[in-house]
Amino acid sequence: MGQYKMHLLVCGGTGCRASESARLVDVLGEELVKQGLEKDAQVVTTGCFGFCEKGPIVKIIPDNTFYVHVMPEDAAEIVAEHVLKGRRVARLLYQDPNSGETIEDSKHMGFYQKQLRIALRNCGFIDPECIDEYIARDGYAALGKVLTEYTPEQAIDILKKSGLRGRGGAGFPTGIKWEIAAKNAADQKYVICNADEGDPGAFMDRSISEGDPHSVLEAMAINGYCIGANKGFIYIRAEYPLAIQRLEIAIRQAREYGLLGTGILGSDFDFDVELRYGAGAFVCGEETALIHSMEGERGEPTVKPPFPAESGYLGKPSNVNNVETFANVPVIYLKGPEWFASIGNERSKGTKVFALAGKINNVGLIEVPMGITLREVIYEIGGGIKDGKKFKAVQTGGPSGGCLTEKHLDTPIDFDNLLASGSMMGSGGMIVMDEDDCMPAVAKYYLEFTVEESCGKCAPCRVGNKRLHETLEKICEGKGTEADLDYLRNLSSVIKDTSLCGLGQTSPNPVLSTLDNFWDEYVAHVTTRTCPSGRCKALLHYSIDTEKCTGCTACVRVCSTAAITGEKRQPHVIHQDKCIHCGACFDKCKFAAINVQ
Amino acid sequence: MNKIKSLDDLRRMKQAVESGIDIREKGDVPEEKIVQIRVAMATCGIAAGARDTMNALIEKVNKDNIHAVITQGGCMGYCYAEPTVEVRVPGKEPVVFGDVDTKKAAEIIDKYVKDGELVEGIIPMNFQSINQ
Amino acid sequence: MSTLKLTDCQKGKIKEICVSFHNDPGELINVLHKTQGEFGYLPEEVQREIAKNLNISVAKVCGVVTFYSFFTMTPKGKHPIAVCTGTACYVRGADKVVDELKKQLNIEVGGVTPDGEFSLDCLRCVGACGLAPVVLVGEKVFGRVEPKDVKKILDSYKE
Amino acid sequence: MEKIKLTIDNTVVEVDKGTTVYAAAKQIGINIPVLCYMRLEHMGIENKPAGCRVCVVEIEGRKNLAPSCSTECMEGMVVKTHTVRVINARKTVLELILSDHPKDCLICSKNGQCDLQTLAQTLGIREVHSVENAEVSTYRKDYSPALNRDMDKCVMCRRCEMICNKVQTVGALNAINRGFTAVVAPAFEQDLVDSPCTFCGQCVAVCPTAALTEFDDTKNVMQALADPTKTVIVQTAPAVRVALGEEFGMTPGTIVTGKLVTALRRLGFDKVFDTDFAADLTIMEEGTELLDRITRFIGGDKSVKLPILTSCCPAWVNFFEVYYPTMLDIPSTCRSPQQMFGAVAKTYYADKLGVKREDMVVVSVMPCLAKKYECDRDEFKVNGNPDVDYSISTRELANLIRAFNINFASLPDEDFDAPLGESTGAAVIFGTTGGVIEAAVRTAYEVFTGKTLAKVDFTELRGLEGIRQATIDFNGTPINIGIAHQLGNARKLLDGIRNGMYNFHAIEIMACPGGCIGGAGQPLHHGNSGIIKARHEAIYREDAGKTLRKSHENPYIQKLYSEFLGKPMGENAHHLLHTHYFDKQKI
Repeated sequence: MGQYKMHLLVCGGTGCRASESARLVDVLGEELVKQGLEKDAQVVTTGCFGFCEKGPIVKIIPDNTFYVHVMPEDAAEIVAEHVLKGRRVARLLYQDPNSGETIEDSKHMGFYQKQLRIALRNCGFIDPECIDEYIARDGYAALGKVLTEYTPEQAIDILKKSGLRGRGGAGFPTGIKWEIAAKNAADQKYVICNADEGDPGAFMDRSISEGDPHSVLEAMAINGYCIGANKGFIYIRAEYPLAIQRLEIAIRQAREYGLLGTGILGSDFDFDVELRYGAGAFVCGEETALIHSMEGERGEPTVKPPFPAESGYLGKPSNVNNVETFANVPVIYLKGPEWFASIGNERSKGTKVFALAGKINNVGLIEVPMGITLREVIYEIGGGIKDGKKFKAVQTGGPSGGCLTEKHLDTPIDFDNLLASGSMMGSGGMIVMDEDDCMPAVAKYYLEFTVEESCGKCAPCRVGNKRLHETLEKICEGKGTEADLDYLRNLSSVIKDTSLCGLGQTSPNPVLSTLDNFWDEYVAHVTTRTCPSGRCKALLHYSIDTEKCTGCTACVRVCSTAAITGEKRQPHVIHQDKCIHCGACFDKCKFAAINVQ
Repeated sequence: MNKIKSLDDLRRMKQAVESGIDIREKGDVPEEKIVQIRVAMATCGIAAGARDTMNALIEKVNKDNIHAVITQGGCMGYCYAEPTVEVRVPGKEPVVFGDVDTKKAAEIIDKYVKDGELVEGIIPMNFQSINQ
Repeated sequence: MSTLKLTDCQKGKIKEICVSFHNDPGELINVLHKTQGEFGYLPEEVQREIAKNLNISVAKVCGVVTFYSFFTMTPKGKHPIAVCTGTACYVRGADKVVDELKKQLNIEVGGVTPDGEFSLDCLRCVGACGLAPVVLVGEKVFGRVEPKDVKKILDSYKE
Repeated sequence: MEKIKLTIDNTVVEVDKGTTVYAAAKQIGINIPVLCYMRLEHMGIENKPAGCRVCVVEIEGRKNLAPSCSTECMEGMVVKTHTVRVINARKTVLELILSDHPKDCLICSKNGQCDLQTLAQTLGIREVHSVENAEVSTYRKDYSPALNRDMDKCVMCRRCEMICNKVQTVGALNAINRGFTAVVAPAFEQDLVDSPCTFCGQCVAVCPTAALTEFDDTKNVMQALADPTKTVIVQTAPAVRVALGEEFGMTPGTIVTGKLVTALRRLGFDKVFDTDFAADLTIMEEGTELLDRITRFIGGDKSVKLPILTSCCPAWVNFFEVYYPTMLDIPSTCRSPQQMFGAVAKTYYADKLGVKREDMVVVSVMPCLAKKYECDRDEFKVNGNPDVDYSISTRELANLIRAFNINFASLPDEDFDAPLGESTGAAVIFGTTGGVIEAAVRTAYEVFTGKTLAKVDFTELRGLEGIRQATIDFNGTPINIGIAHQLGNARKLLDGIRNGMYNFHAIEIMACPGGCIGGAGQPLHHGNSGIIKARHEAIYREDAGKTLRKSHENPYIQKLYSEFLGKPMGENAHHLLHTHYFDKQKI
């Protein structure tokens, strides 16, 4: 085994490929042959390191050397020095931008520290259907510690000290939430885990439920001990069959081991967990709506106060946290609140999981310390924009969030900064958009979602969002006016100000943030009736370049509205009054004779 | 299954499982010789064909008589490269391969597991875990 | 609306489901999930039967069924097609895939083809964002679907 | 009670803990506009989904505006009820609601009575931003014999849903769908007649707009009045006389019996009679039935069903036919006064006049909408000709009076016609909860004991609590009486009886809050339960002012029996004055 002494990993991500990594692979291979080392070392292309700014990148195993900005002409030197003689090529090493020091071992490089996995600590590393593997990684040790070493008050105090804030949206301090539920005396209380992840584009709760279900159960039991509840519910989307299955298995295993049930770990604490299914209503992410749904009602929110901590499920004090929040809890007890609080920034502690998606190379789940910048996430972890396009915006917080731009790239990500920038943390969706995305259309997309998901209980959300959507539709169809923009703004602020629940209070954010950040784009839509990104079909103007047109009539044949006329072998004309901007002629034309504006 | 009745029970359990599960499963083969392969089997992985990948790996390992334990895991977060497979060859750092279809699965066994030759599509690990 | 007449056996099944949840009105959503799993959809007569068993008004059952998008009062096609219209899929062109499906099947979103073979729906994020845009046909997931792939996918279900 | 101090619009106010900001503001004379919010204080009825967002106020330290109707006062709270921000929000929200509402106010049946219209006027809405492609939610219209649903006009205040489910426990209506298309409707948006609706009409009584209205019979009545071949007679229910004045600006509780009679005569009715006459007749029949059952029961007859339940209220009859089909033998078999009147009018009185049944039109003026449904029942028709042709509500009568340009307030008082216009105080109190049973007791006592009552006022049977019980000493025989108003309370009593919790001999049930005085055909209370209370008191004033206060003392009733009916519960009476019930269970 192990015939190669050394491996040369070359980043084959699109970012690096753009900067000639493909040729680098070839040249490195040729050099190895040339210098007679093809039996000792192997060149392999890898997926994106997520460090495209510094590409092309070469990593050498086993000594973890990390070379940046490697050009094909550097290949000979790398092979001669490093592979043959075992000496590092200093000039290609990464320099820490702050200290100026060169760093040899990639393990110590900054970008490795960009991601820290707390909530996702076990995802992918254990068999989620095997409780033993969870236990092998300190599973249920936190519950044991809490049950044997702390009173509920002390345990809550630890959580408060850790600074953990709810990962589901608004970022309410979890310890305080638990404390309120603990202080409300009642014969029965409930712990509720919100796994009804509804953000289109966020799936961390599903991943945790599927990859590390026991961490949720353990945290819920700790929560039960702290607030005096012995019954827990996981409210999970019915559309997540695998997560449901894994949680069911986990509950069964935990019961078999006595980690759920009566007298847990020899204490007098009893706790059990049941699943409840959501049925496809985004608004049920709102805790009062969730509770009504659990009670078999329409998932309509009610006014808070009373908060669930006072009167929740079946009118009893209930504590609701989401999956990611719970997944953080056991670690806090094992590693201590100080450790947790040392991660992140002033007001937001710990890490946050983001579902990175859209026009980005490394689509996936990432977990980063609070306070990291968007630039680091997008360029150093996400591997930059797909196909080398230009970054335009990043949408965080799903339908409740907003679109952030270039100018926000260096703002540290935390609950408060995102809010101040007109977006929000939300559940952690992070959708990257490039120059091809039209911002009024994006706002329209989110409003379409909100309109569909509004429960209809309160007027501003029920009717207001509908009107916002219609106005945006009008703008994207090129029928908008400048007065519509004022209307959008006032209506948005009133909807935010007057809606009953979080859904309506945040639903205009995509509109307001795009109005703020992409005002010119809106203005173009309503004044010159153009869509700068070319996404709004109705605003496209197709015309025929008479120079290039050969009169082949191919376009005439595909035009469904007979908007194109002309003599054979003579330049054709598109009649704008008939054109429906479908683009069929454009696709068909072999001579690039059709212009789009 | 025995109930875990106290914190001490739990600790003993942890130690036992930490050192023992694989051995139990693989009989007399010493632990340091066992290759551990973990297929990411979350919704996204399965959607991308992780089940086929896992079956192919099991078949291949049995056919070639390789001492390997193949288990499922949750999502590692590399959605862009599903299905993903993590391979731990004794004495080496674990390596994660992306876009592992059935063909690639066989290639990984043939080249990497048997000969230590890396194959295309490695996903660089780029995060810290709390246990480091 | 449907004028489906339930057989005694079907009524018995509904009763059994309700009893398994202790005829507790608070378990209405679980009962509906189970029943839809059994019948494929929740027609009027089924809802009436559930209301009777749980001793609640049929208006309430209907109110709950029509609130949640997971519940449906019309049967789905033999091959239910669902396009993810989550944000990741949206920015990667799910809308164009939906348009193509509508064109090919000649039905609107929420509709069923006259032969009952296909139904078309949009759903929220299925969490396979890495494969965006995603189309589900029954349980099977098709990833990175482009409009040009639509015909091929549909053809694979046509005999 | 713990007290809380807060500042509203710079005024410090002290309130009980648990008071809402809306109520606290009201205490110091600040009226915050509301739309969905409604509270009927004495009836335990409250609707506060906080859905319309019209009552929002600014609370210092809170990011968003708060709905004052459902925000509890907190110590030290600083509230501003009318800032520019608040008013802009209210106006914008109202404009939104109006953008999804038909603009046919001028020809709308609620014109002038509509809460939404009033609000638009108060806030000075002069323009609704129009988006050309704006969708307006439309729904299928539903016309039943008693009430109409036009949900295009629904503002989702959810008052009807609350009344139908929480107060009446009928469960005919529920919010269905989600978002923009959400609406309150029967299951599957079917017609009310196919739902378990009892046509109590309380949904109409609380609807702020014209989404829910009564079926309008005034046109039919006018046509009959204009037809020279028809003899058109009218009967008016007791609760009408204590409420009609409100329609003409009079203080709630004003008794307008004399003006009512005059107005009806001016409208052109050939004879103006009183349902009270039939109420006295009801007592003769029902009282006899009660005594018969009690006597047989005491005598050991095991086949006797007790308690006896009153059956005057048509919504209540619908309710038990739908929900208690196994208990159909418990209610009294007596028809309601409206139907007794119709049956007597079209036989006894028609004969007297020598008018053919087909040429007589009987109109009733009722505080009720279920009466429209009742007179449409097949069992109250002879060869397709109904005993009561048209039942119009108090509001519809007011509309007729206005259409005829009659200056109601300045009308002289006139008396009902004889013979069907004579009545006693016992009949008057039929109009309020507890009244029917008190009237029955006045007669049953004297018949049972053979003694004359020293005091006819049974105050222990009066009041506005939802469920009341009392034991009346029938000269040594204790008679247990239960009273419920609102169908939800009736359900509680009935379930209690079924479970053997109660030991009543007789129970009176009325479907509407406060009884007929709070009926769905009455002038709208707009959420002011003081109005219902005032009517309640007026009913007892009217009773006290009567010379005759016991039904069996009504000379015309005595005459009716001797001339025509024979004995109470005799064959003729049974045929004309009693009915039977049907299993109408719907699921």
